[in-house]
Amino acid sequence: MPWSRIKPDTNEPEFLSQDMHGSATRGLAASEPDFQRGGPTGRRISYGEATNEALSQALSLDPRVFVMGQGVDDPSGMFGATKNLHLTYGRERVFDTPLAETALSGIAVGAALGGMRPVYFHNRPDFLLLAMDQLVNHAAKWHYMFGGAASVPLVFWACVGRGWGSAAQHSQALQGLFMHVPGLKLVMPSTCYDAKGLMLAAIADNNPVLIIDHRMNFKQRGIVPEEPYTVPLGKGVIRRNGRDVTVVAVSHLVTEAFLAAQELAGEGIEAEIIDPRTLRPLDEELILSSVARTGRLVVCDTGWKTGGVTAEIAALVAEKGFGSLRAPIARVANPDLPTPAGYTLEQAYYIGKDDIRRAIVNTVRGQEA
Amino acid sequence: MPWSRIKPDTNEPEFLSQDMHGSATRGLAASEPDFQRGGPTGRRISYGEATNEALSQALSLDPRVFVMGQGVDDPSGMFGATKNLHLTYGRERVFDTPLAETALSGIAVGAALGGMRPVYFHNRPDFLLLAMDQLVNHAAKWHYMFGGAASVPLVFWACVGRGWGSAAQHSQALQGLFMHVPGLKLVMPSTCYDAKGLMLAAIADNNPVLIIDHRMNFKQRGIVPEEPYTVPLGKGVIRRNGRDVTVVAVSHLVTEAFLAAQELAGEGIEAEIIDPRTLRPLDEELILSSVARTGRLVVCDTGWKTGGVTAEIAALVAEKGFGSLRAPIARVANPDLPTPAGYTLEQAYYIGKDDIRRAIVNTVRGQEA
Amino acid sequence: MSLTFEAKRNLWRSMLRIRRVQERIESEYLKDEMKTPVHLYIGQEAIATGVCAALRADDAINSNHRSHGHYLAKGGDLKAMMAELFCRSTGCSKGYGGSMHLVDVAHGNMGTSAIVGGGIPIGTGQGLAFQMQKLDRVSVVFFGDGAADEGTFYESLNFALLKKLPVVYVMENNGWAVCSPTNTRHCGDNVFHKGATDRLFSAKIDGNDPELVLETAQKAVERARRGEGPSFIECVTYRILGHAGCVSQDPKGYRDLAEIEAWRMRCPVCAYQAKLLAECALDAQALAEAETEISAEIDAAFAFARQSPLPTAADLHHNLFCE
Amino acid sequence: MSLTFEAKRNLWRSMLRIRRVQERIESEYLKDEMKTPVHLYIGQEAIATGVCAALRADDAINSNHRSHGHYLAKGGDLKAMMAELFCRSTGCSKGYGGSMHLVDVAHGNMGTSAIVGGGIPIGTGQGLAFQMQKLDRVSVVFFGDGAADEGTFYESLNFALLKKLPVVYVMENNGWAVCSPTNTRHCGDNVFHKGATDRLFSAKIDGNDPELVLETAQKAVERARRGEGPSFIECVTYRILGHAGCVSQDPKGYRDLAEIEAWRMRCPVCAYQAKLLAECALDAQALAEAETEISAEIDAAFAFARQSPLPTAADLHHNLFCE
Ligand SMILES: Cc1ncc(C[n+]2csc(CCOP(=O)(O)OP(=O)(O)O)c2C)c(N)n1
Ligand SMILES: Cc1ncc(C[n+]2csc(CCOP(=O)(O)OP(=O)(O)O)c2C)c(N)n1
Ligand SMILES: [Mg+2]
Ligand SMILES: [Mg+2]
Repeated sequence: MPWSRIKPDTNEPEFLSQDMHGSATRGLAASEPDFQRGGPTGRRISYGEATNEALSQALSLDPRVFVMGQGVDDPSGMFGATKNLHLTYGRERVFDTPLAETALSGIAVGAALGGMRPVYFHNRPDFLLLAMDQLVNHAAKWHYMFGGAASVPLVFWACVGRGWGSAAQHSQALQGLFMHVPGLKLVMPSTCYDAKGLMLAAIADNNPVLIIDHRMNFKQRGIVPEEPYTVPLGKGVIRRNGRDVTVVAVSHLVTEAFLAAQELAGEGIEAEIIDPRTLRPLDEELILSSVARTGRLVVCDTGWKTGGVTAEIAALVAEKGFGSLRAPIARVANPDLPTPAGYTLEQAYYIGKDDIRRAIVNTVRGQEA
Repeated sequence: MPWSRIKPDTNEPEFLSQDMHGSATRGLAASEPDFQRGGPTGRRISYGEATNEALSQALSLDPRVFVMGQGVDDPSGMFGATKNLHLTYGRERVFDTPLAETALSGIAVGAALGGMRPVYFHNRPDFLLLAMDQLVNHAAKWHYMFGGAASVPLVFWACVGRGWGSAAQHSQALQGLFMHVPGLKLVMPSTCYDAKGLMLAAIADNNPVLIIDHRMNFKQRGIVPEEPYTVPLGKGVIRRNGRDVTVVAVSHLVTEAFLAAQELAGEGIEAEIIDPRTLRPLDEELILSSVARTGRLVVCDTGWKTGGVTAEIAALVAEKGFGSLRAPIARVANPDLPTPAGYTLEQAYYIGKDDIRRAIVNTVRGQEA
Repeated sequence: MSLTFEAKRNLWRSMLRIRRVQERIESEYLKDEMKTPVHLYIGQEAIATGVCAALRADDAINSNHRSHGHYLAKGGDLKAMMAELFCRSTGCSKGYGGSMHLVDVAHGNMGTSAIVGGGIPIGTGQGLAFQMQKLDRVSVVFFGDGAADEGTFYESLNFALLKKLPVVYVMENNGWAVCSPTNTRHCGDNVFHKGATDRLFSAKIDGNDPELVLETAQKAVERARRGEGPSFIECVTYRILGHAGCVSQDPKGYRDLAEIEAWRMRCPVCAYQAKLLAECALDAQALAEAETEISAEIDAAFAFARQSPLPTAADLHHNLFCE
Repeated sequence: MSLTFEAKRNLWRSMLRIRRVQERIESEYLKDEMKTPVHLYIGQEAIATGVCAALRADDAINSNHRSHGHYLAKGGDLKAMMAELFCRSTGCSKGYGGSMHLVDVAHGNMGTSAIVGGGIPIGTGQGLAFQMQKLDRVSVVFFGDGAADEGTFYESLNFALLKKLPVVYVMENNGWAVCSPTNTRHCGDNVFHKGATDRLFSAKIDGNDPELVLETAQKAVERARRGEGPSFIECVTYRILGHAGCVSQDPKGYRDLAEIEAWRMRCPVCAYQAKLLAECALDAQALAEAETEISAEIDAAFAFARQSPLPTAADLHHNLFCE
């Protein structure tokens, strides 16, 4: 739809990305590929292509992997993520499903127990609400509940549908719910590189992993090595160094935070930008040690504020990093409202660079009360 | 079952309960009853009886009210909460349902839209995971999504099933999930008085309200006025005054926190105990003004720690009450694990008076790191 | 079925109006003024029209993402609908809902869910409310073949049968759910057709024949009003345009062009118009008049929408809770 | 069905063993050593026994809260089960699961869910895995009439039909879900019986007749192995004791005593034993020997459980994630 051009196709910022080719990254192919040792070698490809490449490589490397979901074989292929995979790997391994998210989620769990490694594309997180019983009561508990006797290696994927006037039932960023669930790993990539590496890591993991992606990410292009590689779950990355304030941002807000930080550099504020990449396990160490240096924290999330991701990260620091805190913690998140459809309301609803910028300034300079 | 006697039947502590008969309480009957002006008048009844009385009075006061749920007409009547109501009000207004929590939740939404005021007893919060789509995608959004054109007055109720070796799928305290959802009111009573008054308030409210109760509460007996009355949603209460630390505790942990505070009074620590009673809307004012006096905060919840209720309350204070904080915020919550079945593991898993006591001492005296 | 000429003309006019509204939306969609995902009803007009012709104003309908036809056939105000598509404060949902979330309380349309299958239990619950209030109102649930994949359909129908609720389930089987054909999602006819003949009035009919739809719906509605319980009507039809948006946005290649062409030939509006002309229930003049009136109504609705105020940031926090 | 005497004795012995284990649990339950909610299988033994007799060791079963019979019939170790009920580290789930969460990977029992209906899609998914791996293994799902209320049943069966999965759905219709009789939850026979005869092998049989259960299950299992798709077997039976716990804990008054008595008279274990005695497939000596052996096995299992170590606080954080 024309008005879906909410963000033009664009190259992602040149992050510091220390970790991108660092020790935390692990090659999947037998011979360690170039990119592990030297500088960035890879092509500039789109976010959808990066995700697609991860799926394709997983399908070709491991016969247990399959991809399912309503529409995975559509011409549009889930924002390109699954596009044409059924042509290469056949409809037995890449298949469309009925609209029956509750049972199909359980079917994925059962397939995992039966020896497969399902990757279930759920399209929007909103539809995951129909899958909660299988995800939370079953998948997340299975390994623990049976004393380790069985495991459920599966990946659920869903993409936040911001924009399009998508309204209340097609735009929710529900990571705040899933972050609360023990036994579930929760991944939110922000770069093309990570989209590929985290997908491959999620598929290789022996536990249920939920990847929540974001429409806005799919507008990006970035440097991505061709070889298969994994980005480890549970490891965040510093996207920009700064001494004045720690900004933890997830998903496409990493870019927004980065842009805000660049602007503020001109005004003498140096913000450190942390991208946790996985929310569960959360790289607490990285966040706490950054706050220990900066003494200030701003947390940014694409979901609702109350009881969400910003709450947990703020609480973590108020509990374990209180000694270094020199200012109130600021939270930048969507207001506690269903998403309105109208574009004027959407504009007021969604947060971005300017909101983050304002929060940084307030945190560093002190709020005018 | 014999081993279900996890807590003996007992009188609830004599809380300060300033609000119990204060201005925040509103009589429902035409003539303002005695208890509104004078001291406590009422009988000592059990928690189940108090809840049952609220339902019975709602059914008799308002023909639109009805009670549904798997087992509401059972001999045990949901821990006594719905016991015998079908005999008084008939099975048309108090009815058993199929085990179809997803659709039945939507049926409750539809009945509310059709002019009724359903009260749906879901038994365990664990089963609410099947109701998430209707609760979160529908009930909670309906009023906003249509610009206020329609409303969904309904009450969902579920009771946390701690103990019994209930294990991972029958003991979850999932308020941390629901606290994240805008458009939903979330109530967690802790006394017999509130169980009745909050139930009547929830039924009178024009919005979807979720009451999460707790098995341990059902062991209590307390003073409850006979007349119908409401306890306002969104108003917390100070259960004990103290100058040294603010302890926010929910549900049956209010009693545990109170007992811990009484013990510590002998050791020179005076803890202020706050019972928010509703988590959404949350009485932020009450919590912040208490922390402004005490400078310290301990938050206690029956659910998981990460991303749950303790996270939000801690974050709130780290954001808006930072200036008064003199120590790290402490969170006392269940470990981030599914509930184990075995009683020796349960013992290690669940938190109570001693954990709260320890957290208070650490917060007031400083932790030995 | 013996309908008066007037009744037939009413059916035809309702279908024509829905069609022309949909066409206008389609033709203006690329202007990017309606910033909301539209799911057009072209090809399915006979269903909403036939079913709603069997209903009273105080009967309820429950619809889905493809709701324009249901909303209009049930008496919904075109101005309020178009204003909603333009996301204006004068929209039926004040601009908070958009195309997928229409509401019209005055005509028993208590709000539309875009979660596939989400409306099925809600419509069932409205039937429960009518029964408990001892009203003889009926609740109709419109849903697609995709929604029939969802377990809520089974759970809802089971409950409606158990309580003999006054609910009519109308499944619009247009052969597709986005780009997935029915046969990749179902295996044969729905089990309710033959599995519950002792309890359920069910019918699988040509959904492009408005008179047949009306006749079948009337049986179901009367049965519901008499307290005899629910019905399940499967209307076979076709979604002539793409799943969402306008024609030029439709991804190519997932449907057989011959299939689309065959169904275009079976266009319900053209076919019924031809039938009425042949029966002399309609003449060229009435036809021209109707087109003119409808066109003027659409112009007025679009103008109203365009001139209406947009909600502002100050409105954002309204209506989270009902007082 | 022509079974050898040995096959018949095996059926009988399996039923007897399940019965005696359940009785022992019941009789010791008030001692409060098994601190886990037990759902006894007394009255339903013919179902687990008959179905599992049709399976290979590498076939999968998926069970529910009332799982002792399924676990044992499929070859589960009694010691590991009793240790689990005593919440010991030697339990099949190491004391983390309790009575409702038994597991036995070696015999294709990959873990049991106590969410009613929760296992139905999981068992379906196991069938999908077998099909994708081109194995001729079969997945059996045991569930109650209560679970058949849930939409996951419809969704799962639809998917199994669509993909022709090697899944056998065994519904144990014991007339009750806790204190709710079937007729307050269903309206007539399940729609799949008559609604999908063209696609589904379905049967509604006497669940107290182990030979009939075996025979029917064999047809379904063979069909599944041949790649012809799923089956649905409804076994009519009765839960003779209360929903959970021991007899003295059962709330009174919700069931007709005459109903219970009538089903007691139809006790599957006694009836089959009498039949085999009459057929001379069994004699008094074999009977006595079996009772002695079973009793000794149960004694040993209880002793094992009681002597086994309890998990400690140090174990709490194990196994949240699989490495
Ligand atoms: C629960 C859920 N799953 C997926 C979607 C995405 N979706 C929107 S419309 C649609 C197709 C629905 O098909 P059908 O019910 O046949 O209606 P039609 O579009 O054909 O009118 C899908 C899959 C959704 N909105 N809700
Ligand atoms: C989704 C869900 N809802 C409710 C319950 C509570 N519950 C446990 S067993 C049971 C009855 C199940 O009946 P049925 O499936 O017929 O099995 P039976 O107990 O008769 O063997 C209920 C309602 C549950 N465990 N899960
Ligand atoms: Mg369709
Ligand atoms: Mg049963």
